[in-house]
Amino acid sequence: MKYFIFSVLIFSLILGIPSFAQNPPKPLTPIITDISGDGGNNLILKWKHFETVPGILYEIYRSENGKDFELLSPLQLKTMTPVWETEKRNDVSNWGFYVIPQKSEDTRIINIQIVKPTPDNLDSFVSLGAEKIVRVEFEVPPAKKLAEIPNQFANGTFYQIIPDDEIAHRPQPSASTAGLFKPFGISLPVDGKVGLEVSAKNSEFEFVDKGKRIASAEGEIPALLAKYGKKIISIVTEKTRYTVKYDDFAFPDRKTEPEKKYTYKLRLYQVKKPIKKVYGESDTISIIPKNEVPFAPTKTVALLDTVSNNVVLHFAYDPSVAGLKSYFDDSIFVIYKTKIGDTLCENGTKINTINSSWKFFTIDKIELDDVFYVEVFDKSGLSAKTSLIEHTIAEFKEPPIPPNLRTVDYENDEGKKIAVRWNPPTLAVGYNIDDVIPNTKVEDISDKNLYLVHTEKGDTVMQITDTTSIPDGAQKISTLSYSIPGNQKVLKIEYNMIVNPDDDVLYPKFSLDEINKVDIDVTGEIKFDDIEDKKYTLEGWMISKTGGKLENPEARVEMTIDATYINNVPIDIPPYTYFIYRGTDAKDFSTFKFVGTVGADSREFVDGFTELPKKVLPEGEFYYFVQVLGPDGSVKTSDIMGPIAPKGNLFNWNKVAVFLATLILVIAALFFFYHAKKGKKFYIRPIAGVVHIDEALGRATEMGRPIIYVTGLGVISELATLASITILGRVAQKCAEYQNKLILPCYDPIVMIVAQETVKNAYSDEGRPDLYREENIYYIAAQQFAYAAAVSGLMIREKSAANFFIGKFFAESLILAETGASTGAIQVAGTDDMTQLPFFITACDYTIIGEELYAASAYLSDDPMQKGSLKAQDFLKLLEMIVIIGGTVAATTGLWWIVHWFQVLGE
Amino acid sequence: MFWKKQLPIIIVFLSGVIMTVQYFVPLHASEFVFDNYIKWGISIGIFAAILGYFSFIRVHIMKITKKAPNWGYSIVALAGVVLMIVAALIDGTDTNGYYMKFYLYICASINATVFSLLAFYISSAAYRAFRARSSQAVALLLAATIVMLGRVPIGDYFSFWTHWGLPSFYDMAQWILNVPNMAAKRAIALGVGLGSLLMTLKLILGIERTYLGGE
Amino acid sequence: MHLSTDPWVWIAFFFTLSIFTFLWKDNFLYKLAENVTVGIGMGFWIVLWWNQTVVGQFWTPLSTDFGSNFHLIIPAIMGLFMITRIIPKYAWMSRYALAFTIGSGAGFGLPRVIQGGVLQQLYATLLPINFTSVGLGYNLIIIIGTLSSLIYFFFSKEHKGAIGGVAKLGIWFLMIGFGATFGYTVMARLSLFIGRVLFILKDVFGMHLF
Amino acid sequence: MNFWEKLEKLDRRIIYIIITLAVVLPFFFRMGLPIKISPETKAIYDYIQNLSPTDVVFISGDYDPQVDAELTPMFEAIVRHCFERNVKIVVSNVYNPQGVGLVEPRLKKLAQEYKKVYGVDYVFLGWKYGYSLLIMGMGRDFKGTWQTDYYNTSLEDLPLTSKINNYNDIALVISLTGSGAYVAWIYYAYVQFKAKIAAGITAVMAADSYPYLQAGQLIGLLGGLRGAAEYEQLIHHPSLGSAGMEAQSWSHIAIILFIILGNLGYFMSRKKK
Repeated sequence: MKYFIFSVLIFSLILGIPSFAQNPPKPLTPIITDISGDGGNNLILKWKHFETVPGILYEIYRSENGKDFELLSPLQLKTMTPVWETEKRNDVSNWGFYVIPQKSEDTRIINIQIVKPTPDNLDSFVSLGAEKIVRVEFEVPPAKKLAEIPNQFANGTFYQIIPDDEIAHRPQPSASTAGLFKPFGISLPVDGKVGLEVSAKNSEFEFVDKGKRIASAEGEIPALLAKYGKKIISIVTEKTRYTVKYDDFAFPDRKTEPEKKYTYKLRLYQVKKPIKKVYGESDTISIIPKNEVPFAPTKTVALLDTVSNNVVLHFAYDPSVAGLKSYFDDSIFVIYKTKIGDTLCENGTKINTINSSWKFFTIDKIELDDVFYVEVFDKSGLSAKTSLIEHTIAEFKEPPIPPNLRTVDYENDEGKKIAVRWNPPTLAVGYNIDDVIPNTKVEDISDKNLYLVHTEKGDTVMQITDTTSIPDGAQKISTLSYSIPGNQKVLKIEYNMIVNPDDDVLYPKFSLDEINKVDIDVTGEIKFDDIEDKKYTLEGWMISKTGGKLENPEARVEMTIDATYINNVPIDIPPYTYFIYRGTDAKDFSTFKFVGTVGADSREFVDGFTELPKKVLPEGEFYYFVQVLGPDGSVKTSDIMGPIAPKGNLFNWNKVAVFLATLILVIAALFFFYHAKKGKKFYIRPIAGVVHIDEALGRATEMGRPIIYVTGLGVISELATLASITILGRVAQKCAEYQNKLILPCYDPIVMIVAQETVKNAYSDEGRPDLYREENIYYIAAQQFAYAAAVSGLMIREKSAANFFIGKFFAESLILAETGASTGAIQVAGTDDMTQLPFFITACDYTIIGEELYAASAYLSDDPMQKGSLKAQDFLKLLEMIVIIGGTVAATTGLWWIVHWFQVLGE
Repeated sequence: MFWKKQLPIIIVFLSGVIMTVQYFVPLHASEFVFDNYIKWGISIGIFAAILGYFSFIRVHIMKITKKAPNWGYSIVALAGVVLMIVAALIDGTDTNGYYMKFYLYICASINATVFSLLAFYISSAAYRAFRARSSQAVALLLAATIVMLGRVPIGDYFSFWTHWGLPSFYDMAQWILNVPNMAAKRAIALGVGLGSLLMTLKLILGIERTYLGGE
Repeated sequence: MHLSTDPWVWIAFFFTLSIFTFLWKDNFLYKLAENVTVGIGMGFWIVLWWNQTVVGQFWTPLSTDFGSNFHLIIPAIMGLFMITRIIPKYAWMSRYALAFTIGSGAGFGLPRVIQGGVLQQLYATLLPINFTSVGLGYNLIIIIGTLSSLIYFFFSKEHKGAIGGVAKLGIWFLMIGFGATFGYTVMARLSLFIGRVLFILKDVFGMHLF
Repeated sequence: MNFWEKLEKLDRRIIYIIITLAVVLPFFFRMGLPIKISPETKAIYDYIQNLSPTDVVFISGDYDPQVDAELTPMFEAIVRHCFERNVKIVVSNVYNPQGVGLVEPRLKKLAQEYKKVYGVDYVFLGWKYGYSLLIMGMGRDFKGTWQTDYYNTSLEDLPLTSKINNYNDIALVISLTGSGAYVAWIYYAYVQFKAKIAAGITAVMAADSYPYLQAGQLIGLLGGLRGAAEYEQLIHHPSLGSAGMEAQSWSHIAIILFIILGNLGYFMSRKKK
């Protein structure tokens, strides 16, 4: 015992030593911001984690009384492998760059400035505290190296720039449209994109010309820094290591109450294990979140349609706060109409009260001098107003309210969804004629002095001969590459079936001049090969569940496809967007909340009540309406639909095929089980394997050598093992009859007991209980290879005449079969394990394959249930075969909708 | 008798039928049953696992106390268990801890090596046992050879006939796998599917009750 | 090539060689290694079981939100019933837990196997027979192969006449299928040995292999 | 004893030595043979290639040390690909607790190599009891089913997993297994929840998985060391899988020669009789 305690002590000492040596890192104190306009329920903690600080995990703690801290959340850190770099670029001692440290607001982080003094002003810089930079690091150095000099955290992002002239002068790939080159006398055989090779931009050349340096990221072009520079983790002078790379961490605490004092602290772990913990803690910091006045949508725009004199308000927030919208606790907008002079927004007449989640609001029939303002109220009753919103004149082409707009209870759900649906089912089709093998041609045009110029509106091409007047960012074009049409074309039809479940659409069918094709898996694309240079007529339909075609004109496509040249006609979908709102009171607009948006490529919006917690069902009745937004900013609002209440459904109709199959299975099984139980004799064909078993036994008798029977590695509950036991009964019977020695080495003790019983009974039934030897049925080991080795040894020792391997086998099958084969015994194997069957088939004289094993067992067994079960399986197999034949005929003749009955996907 | 025999069978029947019906019913109540059934099933399993540990420890302690043949190895096995628990307690279960190292470098290495012995057994069996005893076995070995050559890069290296547009070993292997092999395996899968379905039904209906153990 | 300096690699190397001695014959080293791995494997599992499942799936939900999770105690007790199997007199108590898991497992499985194992497999077999595309009538071979193999496993009719012929065709398909498995299995077994050789060459002897 | 009989009685140790040489020697004498990419492998590669950095791939290492040699190269190749593409990964061992010890160190190593952040770029869930129950539970309530990750951090607290509710938030499930675990993934995740499933399986199982592949229940398949090697070629990072392919080539040739010689001996000695 004392040795044990001693060794445990030694062991824990070894594990404990590193924890004494380590200096726990102290994390920086976080900065806490209270989000305005949120009701005082949110705080955001921000802090910096410098890369050279070792740590694996931050924990954020909060306290309400300043003493008892509770853990809010752990945040994992990325832990880099430390590397001590000795590359050439790390050593910058002769570059002549200096760093000047300066104080900053935060005492733990300083500001630094990088300078390259001239011999004249070097002394004055040194007197300012400038230190010579000897090394820069791009990886985190190991702890031992870090400890050599003090570590100082510094603000700013720094790069080491070693520009590669080669890159700047190498042509870069780019692309443009062919049309841009027409004015310069270059005619191209294609319409679309052409590949270009362009030179670097002027700014790039300038950047490169400045040479190698250490630069602050401020005032540099980020793209160029990324291309030619490498971000620095730490700048090292002889005295100090300045770590400049850090990660910004932010953690929102969304569960605060206003006017309550909260204290926070951070804990940074270096090691966190059940027994050993090493960590440092930050200083604490306190804050009292406040419930402020909400933000008003100050950037709201009013668009006036001069025809109808309607105004549409597009609500919008100031960009500086728009991102925080999800934190706001605003609840309603009150919209006022007033006249231009009312600059204080006090004398307006109230038009309506709406929910603050609305995106648009339409005001009918205004007078031209009407102006508006919006007052927003939060949940605690505080309010704020926008300034006056004047309208701007717009010309509206009002979007249509889709036909047959309706709400329905979503099918096959638990009662948490309502669908808003509309018509008509539409088949939208585009196409693409392409070369099978395009030939690419490259043309050198550098002598034309063409430049690619990037503007806000897109790229243009300019011809510039005077090299001094090249605009900034222009790139000289050196080569053009484009594809010359080959002589083989392919037609790709792209389509979009814009339907909702009510339309019962399965898949589309297309015919291109009498060639019919369906896309049963609805991939959105159909290909026609071997396209000739001519005009084709394409017809398209959508096929419904009953095999019919949808009748309405939108659901049918007839178009001419011009395959004489390479072209692309995209799918045309109208540019409308649908905004869906849900409310609880048809008369009160403030109850209607925005729930989601879909484009015009949908005919359905499914409202899943996502704001409710999981597993909570919505209660009560709901109303819906839809706002349709047109591309010009016009908005059309639908009538209010409803009321509707989501209902749970009793049966999932998507699974009807599975249900029918289950029914057939249960009925067939019950039928055969019932008849089996009543004693009906079912016919089972003779199994070839059984004949071979007798043959093998016969030979063993001739030779007068023993028989080895292996039941495999399965446990008793396995089907294969049970079948093996049944067959063992037959073998044992014959053995008793022929007076053979039967040896059974067992893998599982329970199987052994059952086997003993079976053999004993068989011998008794044959009237030879005297021949039964229990010691021949024995347990070996429950270890796979040890068992296999033992049985192999047995086969060689006993020189068995016949070996039976029947049951569940794994990788040991080949060891058994090999040894048996080498002793020259007759071997009969049988297993349902498909991966072991090949070894038995090649190494044994006869093999019972897969299900034959069960059949053989049923054939030999007295249990009527086994036969009944086999019979039921046969019946179902027959059905499967009928389905395969029928379905193949249907598929071959194009009746895909019949095949579709068998397609069952998930929920 | 009822408590020991009938009731378990009734429980099997009810839980089987409820779970089958649940699949087709999207109602909230049905989802509730589903969610909680999963939690319950997991909780039962967690504690049922103790049985496994218990019988493991019992077997080895029995061997040691009875001084059964090779009982010394049982001490080794039990020491392994204790070692792992102590390592996890002191050092945690992270990558760099002793717990993970013990597993990766000792247990995993040994297990991987034990199974790598099969490479030797299969080569010995290839030489001594895999015989083309019948025309069907010839088909099997031929398909096997093509797949073996088609799955290694050297198969294509040897396929000089590809110059004349004939399929290489790789192409032949892909064809065998995707066409005849797929067809045969599909038939087996369909059969196995039916077999397991009938087994399931027999369990639910209480016809198959070997799982209840003896008596 | 430089030898590994990691003692763990050498421990693994020692045990690897110990196992390979089994090729010569069963011996002390092999048995030792086998039992070490049995013990460590079990210990690994026990720790994992405690750490992740008992704490993670049972204790955490109960301790953080007892109100909505208290019912988990019932199945936990049922799970503990399972242990009665080692006391023959009370072994029957374990049947409730068994019955529950087996019954619900069967109920879970039934419709899903019908869908995934039967209907989806059937659906994938319903292929059009055409000789136009690159398939060269492969679909026909697939359908004939599937049907004939199914007929081979059909036990209600004797394999005579037409059915016998089709079943015969089926067995050829099955043999090709088993051949594919065979070929792949050879590869699998060799991969395991290659894995160990790679360990020895790369990790132990520090050879640069790729 | 004539030649053929002698051949039949050849000592097995000679065979062992030949196969050892066929495996070891190719590491020293390379031929540099190219590896063709099969469509099954390409399908997985293309799928991951087209994912965006917000997508999550769920990898389940359902294997044990016995098949480590075949599946770890696959695991590493897939993780490398995801990390390179910035795709997020959640790794677990649903079907095999032993997999924890194999997957965790490799995942950590790769994460360090690619400088990935735990909880943001990847999460390791480990093993929990449940098997098929776990797979089904994930379809309804991902976080509720797992509760915590391997390091006992609540999944709510990890930025990556806090956004995962069910299979809709998972772009692809990859089951790496030496058993039939991938079929369970099909039955319980694909059938009910339409999760996309891919399988990386040992060569032993590979031939049997083609029906699932053809039925579209699997989007792709990595079969054995060959599959791993193909994937390594696709991501241009040859490693354990590719290194083994030449050894695989020569040892296959050796096995085929064994079969031919063995059968020759068998027929010759039978003819004599």
